[in-house]
Order: sequence, then C-alpha cells, then structure tokens
Amino acid sequence: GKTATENTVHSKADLEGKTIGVQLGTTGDSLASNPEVIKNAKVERYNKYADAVQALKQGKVDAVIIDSDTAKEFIKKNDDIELLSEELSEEEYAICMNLDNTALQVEINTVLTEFKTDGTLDTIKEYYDGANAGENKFKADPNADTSKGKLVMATNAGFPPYEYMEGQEIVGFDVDMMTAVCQKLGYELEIDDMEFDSIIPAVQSGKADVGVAGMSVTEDRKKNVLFSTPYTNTRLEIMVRK
Amino acid sequence: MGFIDSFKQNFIEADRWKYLWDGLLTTLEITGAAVLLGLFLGFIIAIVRCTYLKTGKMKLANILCRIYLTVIRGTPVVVQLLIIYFVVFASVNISKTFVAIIAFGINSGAYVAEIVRGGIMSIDNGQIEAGRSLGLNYRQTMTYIIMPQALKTVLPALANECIVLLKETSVAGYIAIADLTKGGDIIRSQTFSPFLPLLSVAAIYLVMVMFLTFLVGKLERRLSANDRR
Amino acid sequence: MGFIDSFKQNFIEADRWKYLWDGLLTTLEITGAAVLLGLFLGFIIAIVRCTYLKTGKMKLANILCRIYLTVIRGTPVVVQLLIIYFVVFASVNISKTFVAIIAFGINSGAYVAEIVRGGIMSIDNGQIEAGRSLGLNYRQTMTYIIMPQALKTVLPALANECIVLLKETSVAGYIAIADLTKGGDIIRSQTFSPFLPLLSVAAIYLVMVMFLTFLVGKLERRLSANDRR
Amino acid sequence: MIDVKGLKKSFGEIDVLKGIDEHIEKGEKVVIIGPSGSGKSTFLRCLNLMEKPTAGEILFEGKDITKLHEKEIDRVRQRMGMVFQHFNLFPHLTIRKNITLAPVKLGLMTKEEADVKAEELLKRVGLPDKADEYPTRLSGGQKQRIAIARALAMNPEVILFDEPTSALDPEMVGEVLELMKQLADAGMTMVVVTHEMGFAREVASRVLFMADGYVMEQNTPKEFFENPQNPRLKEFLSKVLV
Amino acid sequence: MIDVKGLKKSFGEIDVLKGIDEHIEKGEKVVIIGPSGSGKSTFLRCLNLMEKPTAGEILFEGKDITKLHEKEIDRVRQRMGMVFQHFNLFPHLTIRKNITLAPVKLGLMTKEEADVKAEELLKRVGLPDKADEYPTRLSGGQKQRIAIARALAMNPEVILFDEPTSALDPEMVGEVLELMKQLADAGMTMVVVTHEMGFAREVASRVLFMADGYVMEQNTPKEFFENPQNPRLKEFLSKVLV
Ligand SMILES: Nc1ncnc2c1ncn2[C@@H]1O[C@H](COP(=O)(O)OP(=O)(O)OP(=O)(O)O)[C@@H](O)[C@H]1O
Ligand SMILES: Nc1ncnc2c1ncn2[C@@H]1O[C@H](COP(=O)(O)OP(=O)(O)OP(=O)(O)O)[C@@H](O)[C@H]1O
Ligand SMILES: [Mg+2]
Ligand SMILES: [Mg+2]
Repeated sequence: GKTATENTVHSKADLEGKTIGVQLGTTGDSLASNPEVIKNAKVERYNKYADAVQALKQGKVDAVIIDSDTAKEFIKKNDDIELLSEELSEEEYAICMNLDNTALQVEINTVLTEFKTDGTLDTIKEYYDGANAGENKFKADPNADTSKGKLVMATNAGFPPYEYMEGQEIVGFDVDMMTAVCQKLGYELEIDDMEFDSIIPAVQSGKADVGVAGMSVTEDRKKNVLFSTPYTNTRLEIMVRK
Repeated sequence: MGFIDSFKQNFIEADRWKYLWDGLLTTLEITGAAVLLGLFLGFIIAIVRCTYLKTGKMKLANILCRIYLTVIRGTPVVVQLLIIYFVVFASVNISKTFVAIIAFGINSGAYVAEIVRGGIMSIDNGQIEAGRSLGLNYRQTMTYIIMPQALKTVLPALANECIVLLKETSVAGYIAIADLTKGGDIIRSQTFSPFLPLLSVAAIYLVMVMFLTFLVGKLERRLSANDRR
Repeated sequence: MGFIDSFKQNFIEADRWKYLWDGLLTTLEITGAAVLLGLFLGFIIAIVRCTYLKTGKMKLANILCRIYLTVIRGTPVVVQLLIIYFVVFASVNISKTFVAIIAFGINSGAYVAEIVRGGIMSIDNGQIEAGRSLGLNYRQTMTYIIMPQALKTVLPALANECIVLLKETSVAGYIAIADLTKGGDIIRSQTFSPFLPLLSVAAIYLVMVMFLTFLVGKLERRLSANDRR
Repeated sequence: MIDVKGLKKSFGEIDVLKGIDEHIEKGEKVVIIGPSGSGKSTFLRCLNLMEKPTAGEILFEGKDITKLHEKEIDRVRQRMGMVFQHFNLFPHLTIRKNITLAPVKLGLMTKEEADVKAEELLKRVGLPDKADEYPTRLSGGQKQRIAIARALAMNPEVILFDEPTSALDPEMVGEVLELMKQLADAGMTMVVVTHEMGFAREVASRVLFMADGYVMEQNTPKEFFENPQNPRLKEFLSKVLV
Repeated sequence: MIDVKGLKKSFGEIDVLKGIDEHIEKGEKVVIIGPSGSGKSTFLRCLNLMEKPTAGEILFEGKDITKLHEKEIDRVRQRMGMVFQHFNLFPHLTIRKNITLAPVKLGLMTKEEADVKAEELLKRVGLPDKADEYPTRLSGGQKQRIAIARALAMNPEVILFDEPTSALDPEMVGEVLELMKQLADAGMTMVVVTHEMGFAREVASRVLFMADGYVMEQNTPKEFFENPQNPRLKEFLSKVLV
C-alpha cells in the first residue's frame, strides 16, 4: 500500500538541485559533494549503502550514487529500483596500505599481476557475477603457509558483492581475493569490519595492514595511503526508483 | 604532518569548518525544537498522571501515558529515531530534521513527564485542599496554585534535561542528518585524520554543556534566593 | 507481503535471527563489563571527591577528578566512543568490544561517581564524628561506617545507571560493533524491510529494561523494608 | 443551616464515621473535641465535601449537597470557609494575592474590589502592613490570621476550623484565639475542632465530644465540662484538664 | 589530667573561643553551661581535637596534643569518649556491633573479648536484651544509653558529653541522667555541657559559665547557683531557673 513519490531523475542532468543519497566517505560522496559535477545537490551521507537505498525506496532521497556491481546486488533484492543507463564515472578498485609500507605494496602487486594472468581473479569473480554465479566458490586451503604472521584487512561489510555479511561471516569477492593473496604470500588473514570512512585512518594508524573494501583509487586518497595495482574496473552509477 | 598543516587541512581547506558550523546550527535547531516538544508532551502527560493519582479521573489516558513512558524509557533513543524515520514516516518525504525533532521530542517528553510529575507530587496536598476549600475547581487549583509552585521546583531538573538532550542528538547522524557530530565525521572522511575533527567536536559540545551548566547553576541560586524572600 | 512471510524473511531465512541473538550477547557483554568498570572508576572518584570535601586532602587528585567529570559529562558518549577508538587507541590493534567496554565504562564512571558522592554526602556528619571520636581513623570510619550506609542509599540509583548504560550501548554500532541494534541493522540491510527488525530490536531492549526495572523496584522495597526492622 | 443525617464515612476497611446526626443553626459556634483518630477532622471535611461521605445526607440550607455535581459542590464550598492546622497559605503569592486569588478567579469580585476587601480584612486581623510580604516571612500566628482573612474574603456563611492553633508555638496561640473570638462575637457561624478547652468554655454555644466515629455527648459548655455523663468523656476530660 | 592554656578557635571571621585557660583533674565532673552559641560545643570538641584549635595548648596528661600527628591524635581520642546530642549510633549495625566495632577494628580486643565487654556494658546501662536489635528500634533514651555504653567500651579516661539529653522527650531525660550519675559515682572523669541545672547541682564538682568565647565564671555548684557574681550569669540563671 505504501507508495513513494514518483521518480524525477531520468538523466545525470536531472540531478541538479536534487537530494542525493550516498555512503559517507565514498567516491560517490565526493562526486555528489562537488558542485562542479552536480549543482546544488543536497547530499545525504548515510553510514551504509543499505540505508541510502532504503531511503531511496521510501522516497526520502531522489537518487543514490553507487558503484555498479553493488547496485546490481541491491537491485536483485528490490524490484522497485533501477539504474539509469547513463553512468557518472569510471573507477578502479585497489588495495590500500600505509604510505610507508612499500614492501607490502611490492609483494601484493606481484601476486595481483600473477592472479590476473593466471585467471585466479576471474575465477573468483565468476562466483559472484555472470552466467555461472554461485558455482565454484573459492575455497581457502586449510594447510596454507602462514609463516609471516597476521595480515589485518580493514573492510566495511555492507558492500555486496565485494564484502557483506553471510551469517556471522564476512564474505565476498574482496575476502576471497585477499585469502588467495595471503595464501600465496604466507600470511594469516584477519578481517576487521568497520565503517567505510574508518578504513583509511585504520591503515594510516597501523591498526590494519591493508584496506580492501571496493575502494576506488582517487587523488585525495593517494595522498594518504599507498594503492596496489587496481584489481577491477567499475563505474559510479545513478540508482533511482522505477 | 604538523599541527598547523593538519589544522589547515581539516578546517581551512575547502572551507571544511563549514561542516562544523552548519552541523552546530542543525544540532541547536534539533535540540531547541525537541526541548519545546518534549516540554509540551511532558507537561501534558504529567498533568494526566497527576490528575489520575489525585482524583482517579482520566483512567484510560493514564494507562496510555504509562505505556508511552514505559516504551520510551525502555528503548534506546537511536532505535526510536530509526523507527520513526524508517517505519512511522516510511514513504513520507519529510525533512529529516523534522523527523529528528519528533523523535528526540517524544523521547525527551517521557523524561520531562517524570520530572514534572515528581514536582507536582512534591507540592503539599494541603495546597490543593486550600484551593478546593475556597471553591476553586481542580483545574483552577492546578493552574493558579500547584503548577506555579511545581514549575519552580522542577526548573533546574528541566534545564538539566535540555543538557542531556543536547548530547543525545549526537546520534542524529544515524539517519544521515548532518549535525555537529556528523560534521566532524564528514571532515574525517575527507581528510582521513580523525584527531582534530573529533576533538574539536568534543570541545564544542563541552563548551555548550559547560555554558548551560553555568546557567543552570545561576538559575538554581536565583531560585533559592527567591525562597528566602 | 504478509506478516508471516515477512517474519520468515527477516528471522528464519539464512538464520537471520542469529544476528539478533549474537548482537544481544554482545550488548550484554559490553554493558556488563562497562558497568563493572564504571562502578570501579565511580567509587574511586567519589571517595577522592568526598575525602577532599570532608578533609581538604587530595587536592590535586580532586582537581583531576573534576576535570574528568566535566569532560565526560560534557560530551556525548558517541563522541567519546569515537575518540577512544580513533584517537586514544589509534595505532593499537585492539578488540572493538574492548574499546566499547572502556568507552562506556569511562562514561558510566562519571555518572556513578556523582551518585556515590551524593550518597556519601547524604550520610549525616554525626556518623563521621562518632567514628572519629572513638579513635577510628578516616579510612576506617569510611570503610566501616560511612560506605556501608551510603551504599545502601545509592543502590537503586546505581541499578538505574545500569539500565541507562544498557540503552547507551546501542550506539556501539558507530564503531561497527555488531551489538543488538546493529544486528537489527544488518537484517534490515539484507531484507530491506525495516519494520520487523527495528521493532523486534526495540522489543528486546524493552523487555530487558522492564525486567531490570522490576528488579530495581524489588530491591528498593527490600531496602526500605530493612529500614523498618 | 447545616443538617447532618446518618453520616457515615469509611476509608477502605476502616469505618471512621459510623453514623452522625447533627444540626447546626445559623450563628452557632460548635466546638468539637475528642481523642486523636476519633474522626473529628473527617467529620469537618465531610461537611464541605472535601471527603465524600459513604452514606447519609448533609443538608446545607435545606439542600442535600452530597448529591450535587462537581460544579455545584464548588459553589457550596465558596460559602463554607475552611481554616487548616497548617495554614496552607500559598507560598508563591503575596499575602494580598493569597486573599484575593479565589474571589477574583471565581469572578465574584473585580481585582480592585478584591484589593479593597483584602485591605479591610488585613486591618481586621491586625496585619495591615503585610499585604506585599510573602507567607514565609510571617510567624505561625500571623500565618493563621492571614488564613482566616483568606477564608473571610469569600464572605462565607460558615467557617470550619480544624485545630487552628495546634501547629503554633504556645506564645502565638492567644492571638489566633482572640481573632476567632472576635469572629464569633460578630455572629459568624463556626465549627471548630480544637484542644483549647478555654476557648470551648468561653466561646462555644455547644460542645460535642466525638469518639469511635460517633458523637458521644453534647451540651452547653458549662454542663459539658462540669457535668459530663459519658465515661469516655469523663476520662478524656480528666486527661486534658490537668 | 587536662590542661587548657590560652585556647582560641575561630571559624573564618568568627572568633568562637577567645582564650580559655582551664584545668581538669582526674575524677572531676565539670559541668559547662551558657547561652546558645557561646562556644560550649566548640570547647568540648577542641578537647578531643574534633576541631583544631587556632591557638593555645591542650595538655593531656602532660603532653600537648595540639601538636600531634593524625595517628597519635587517633590514639588520644581512644582515651577520651564522647557522647553526642543526637546519639549518632550506627544505624546499619546491631547494638552489639555498635559497641564492639571500634575496640575490635582498632585491635584493642578480640571479637570474643569485645562481645563479653558489650554484654557487661549493656547490663550496666540497663539494656541487656537489646544486643541484637538495630538502633532504629530503640527509644531516644535507650539510644543515648547505648551511645554511652559505646563510649565506655573503649575504657576511656574521660568522657565528654555534649548536651546528652537535649534531643530527648522529657520522659526519657531521667534515665540518661541517672546513668550519668552512676558513672560519676564510679569515679569517671566527666565534662558535661548541659541545660539540666538539677544535674549540675547534684553531680558537678565544678560548674563553668561560658559566654562570648570566655569562661566568665566558675565555682562549686552551691556557690555558683546561690551566689553568682557575673551579671551575665545572673541574667542567664534568672531565665533558666524559672
Ligand atoms: N485519607 C485517608 N485515608 C485513609 N484513612 C484515613 C484518611 N483520613 C483519615 N483516615 C483515618 O481516619 C481516622 C480518623 O482520622 P481523623 O483525621 O478524622 O481523626 P481526628 O479525630 O481528626 O484526629 P487528630 O486529632 O489526630 O487530627 C484515622 O484512623 C485516620 O488514620
Ligand atoms: N564548623 C563551624 N563553622 C562555622 N561556624 C561554626 C562552626 N561550628 C560552630 N560555629 C559557630 O560557632 C559559634 C559557637 O558554636 P557552638 O556550637 O560551640 O555553640 P554552643 O555554645 O554549643 O551553642 P548551643 O547551645 O546552641 O549548642 C556559633 O556562632 C556557631 O555558629
Ligand atoms: Mg484531625
Ligand atoms: Mg552546642
């Protein structure tokens, strides 16, 4: 019986002067907050994408700016929202670490490059996306070498399919990828869930060794953390009510 | 990074201080309006409850009030805020600030009600008897005799309730309201340095609370000086 | 969608009820440990403050306590939580639950301290004089004469402080702790139906608070019955 | 003027008044004595319906007031003054306001008329210079005289006194009794619960002895004190007249 | 036993004791009288250092106790009992515990010894069956007798009484004075502030009159009451002996 207000956003240009929901500290946040991109936008910064999407469904915001893969996950569960065909920007996800930790960067880059060429990344991704989704889940090797000790990964488990809660476990593409990376390098992976805007400070302060949370590479972030080579391409898109 | 650089980055660059300033205004707006709503609700409920306790009338209204008090005082304000935002006002496109005012006002009303009820009940029953024996009816006795005295005794406690409410509104960010706390969060998410934004948010709250506490103290001294007239 | 379907979706499917159950345990764990820490801090501070007020000793410690009280009571608990998480324990890889216990415990300590101080100060000075006149020293007088009496008077207020703390911990989600409130949020973010998860979270808090309130009432009756012995 | 017929009053299980028949003439001064807990106050409070009788009738000028509605009861009370043991002055109002509040708010006088009346009454009770003081500044005796002035301001046809001197320091009892004597001399109908036997002897037109919820004995003061019949009364008098 | 030399005590601006020289012999019963606010309590409280004198010496058995450390003061207090106007019994402890607490906690007796002593003292003050009651169950007179027993449990060499009967209902004054007489007869050194002139006459070895912070006059009770010299004393006596 509840009907939210009619959608009024049909293109990027329509965003002008509208109320836009984002997740605090994401690239969508900085894009929406940038008056050179969208004029007079009223930005509502939620702590979780899910809350922003909920607000969109209830007509409390006019649009949500969100990464495309995640958007698709939300749309799978909600038949009253959709993405506009027009995209906002192209982005790349990468793993971030402390500015001083070039050694780790080298290690991780080596493994990522290897995974890209040997198809490991694609295999992992196919479980979450594409024609064979849900088949061939990546399995951690219980006897893997952990001689180098713990590697703490800061993430924000509200970002399907990259990281989300399944029961009491944090799962997703990023988790599988990092499990593979750690096995290769000889680390024991430990996951620390936190708010998205806490990830970079955690990495900066040494609370976490890496931040892996579908984090796009941006100039601002580069000043504060070191990024690995990107492991996937993505787009920011506009989600609206149908 | 030195303190000056950090200061510049967190407050000067991109006019980031505006997040704090606008957040402060939002916090004050929500607090102020919620205080008024809370006082309004609280007084009504207190009067209903006292009328029931003293005369046995308004039985049904009293039961409703007790349910309200139990539920509001039995659940966290942040859960109340979420329920009002996502459930009560679901699919109503309403200003979030308004939602917050409603939520915090309803919450505060429960605490105000108990304060005011305590104040009314603390007034000697002989005052009601004196009023009624002169032929004033219940309402007149309440209005001219009981409430003015009760108000004076509860004023400091009500002022303290404002202070509590000011601090409570810091969870407004849960529904993406850019209040003072959220203002600090936004800066934090842009500069990735938690130290200055958090401490300055804390400092602003502290200054406001200390100032209000000072006013309450003055009020209390003024009231107790009046008692000696 | 009917209620039954919605119930199934929110609680049965994918064992989602577990989020609430585990969240409840986390909430109870944080509350319980923070209560203990708060009592510990609060009692120490109250004793320092009273010793200063009654004997003029411990001047420096008293000043430190007053600063602590002013700052903690002057800032919102969620800001304190963030500061302890991001600033105090910035580069320490420490369990978030532990951070929350520290933050809520420190917060509660300030309120406990004022309750206990009020309790101690409410004990007639003649009790101290009687103790000292018998040759007991200050510490012995406090331990055997003042504190047992003060404790009895403040017990209900302390129990109420536990209830307040239980509700306060609902903001633990701010540092991504999966407490009861967050448990509801997780379900909500998966099912996109806010109604049932939010209301059941509220109901669980309500039941706990009502139960504790019932216990406090019993305690009060027990204590006042003792007074009549 | 007042006719009490079969008046009963219980509080829950306790029967306080067990059946009282009494007739009070205009201009009479009835003094009620009796041991503590015998129901004297309750009887007085039933007369102006501050307590609702459990059974029986109270006819005030021929009309049964126990059957009246709230509003009509309020009107009856305007014609019956009451003076309390603990004065019950309104501490937040000046003496003048204490006296004028009821007549003004009830629309019986304008503010100006009431102020004139207050001045007159303050002169009558011997406190003409206290109009602008607050009650806390007065002694007990002064407070009770103001309370009497407040009752008089309504031009009542009868005044009920409930132990008006019991809460006073001994040196202040005299001034209040003196004022009550003046009222009596001026012809006011009075019902007085008191332990002041001297006052009863000197002023009363009739003295009642209450015990166990009944009026056990009544007589002119002379007969009452010199020739008591009831053994309970004899015992009571032997105690209080020491 | 106690030698007071030039004792002065001020509270802020107010000089309460302005210079007192006094000598109290072992076995003496000194009664102090004087108008309210004259510093009687303050003098008594200076004797056991509950108030720190502003100037002057107090020699207890030859030793100036005003110069002592906290710990030594505590030890002096163990030898000087004190009885208060408002009894100050410990409401959370049984009568037995009230009496035995100090001797046991101070290590002067074992619990068993103290219990025997308590039994003996309770017999002496005439309340042998109250050991297991709590103070709230006792009448004022009984409370004060227990307070005296509590002081006696420390085997003090002198007992200071500060208006021990002022807070009692008249019918209970007798029992307490009776007990104090027994103590006096048994040879206890006593300093008593009181308004009970009968007690002073009968029991005192010496009566002091304090006013304005000085001991204005002192004498044997007979001379003191029959032949007062100081005009202030004459006035005072004329008021209290009515
Ligand atoms: N509101 C009430 N509820 C219950 N019991 C009451 C109430 N008012 C009076 N009583 C009881 O009724 C009895 C008579 O009380 P009342 O005050 O009329 O006695 P009294 O003769 O005026 O005594 P006193 O001389 O002490 O004033 C007492 O036992 C009292 O406890
Ligand atoms: N702790 C204190 N601080 C300030 N002034 C005090 C204090 N104790 C006593 N005084 C003042 O010292 C004066 C003497 O007090 P004290 O109690 O010794 O008088 P007193 O002779 O015992 O009188 P009373 O018969 O009323 O007990 C009074 O004016 C009192 O107000
Ligand atoms: Mg009575
Ligand atoms: Mg004294």
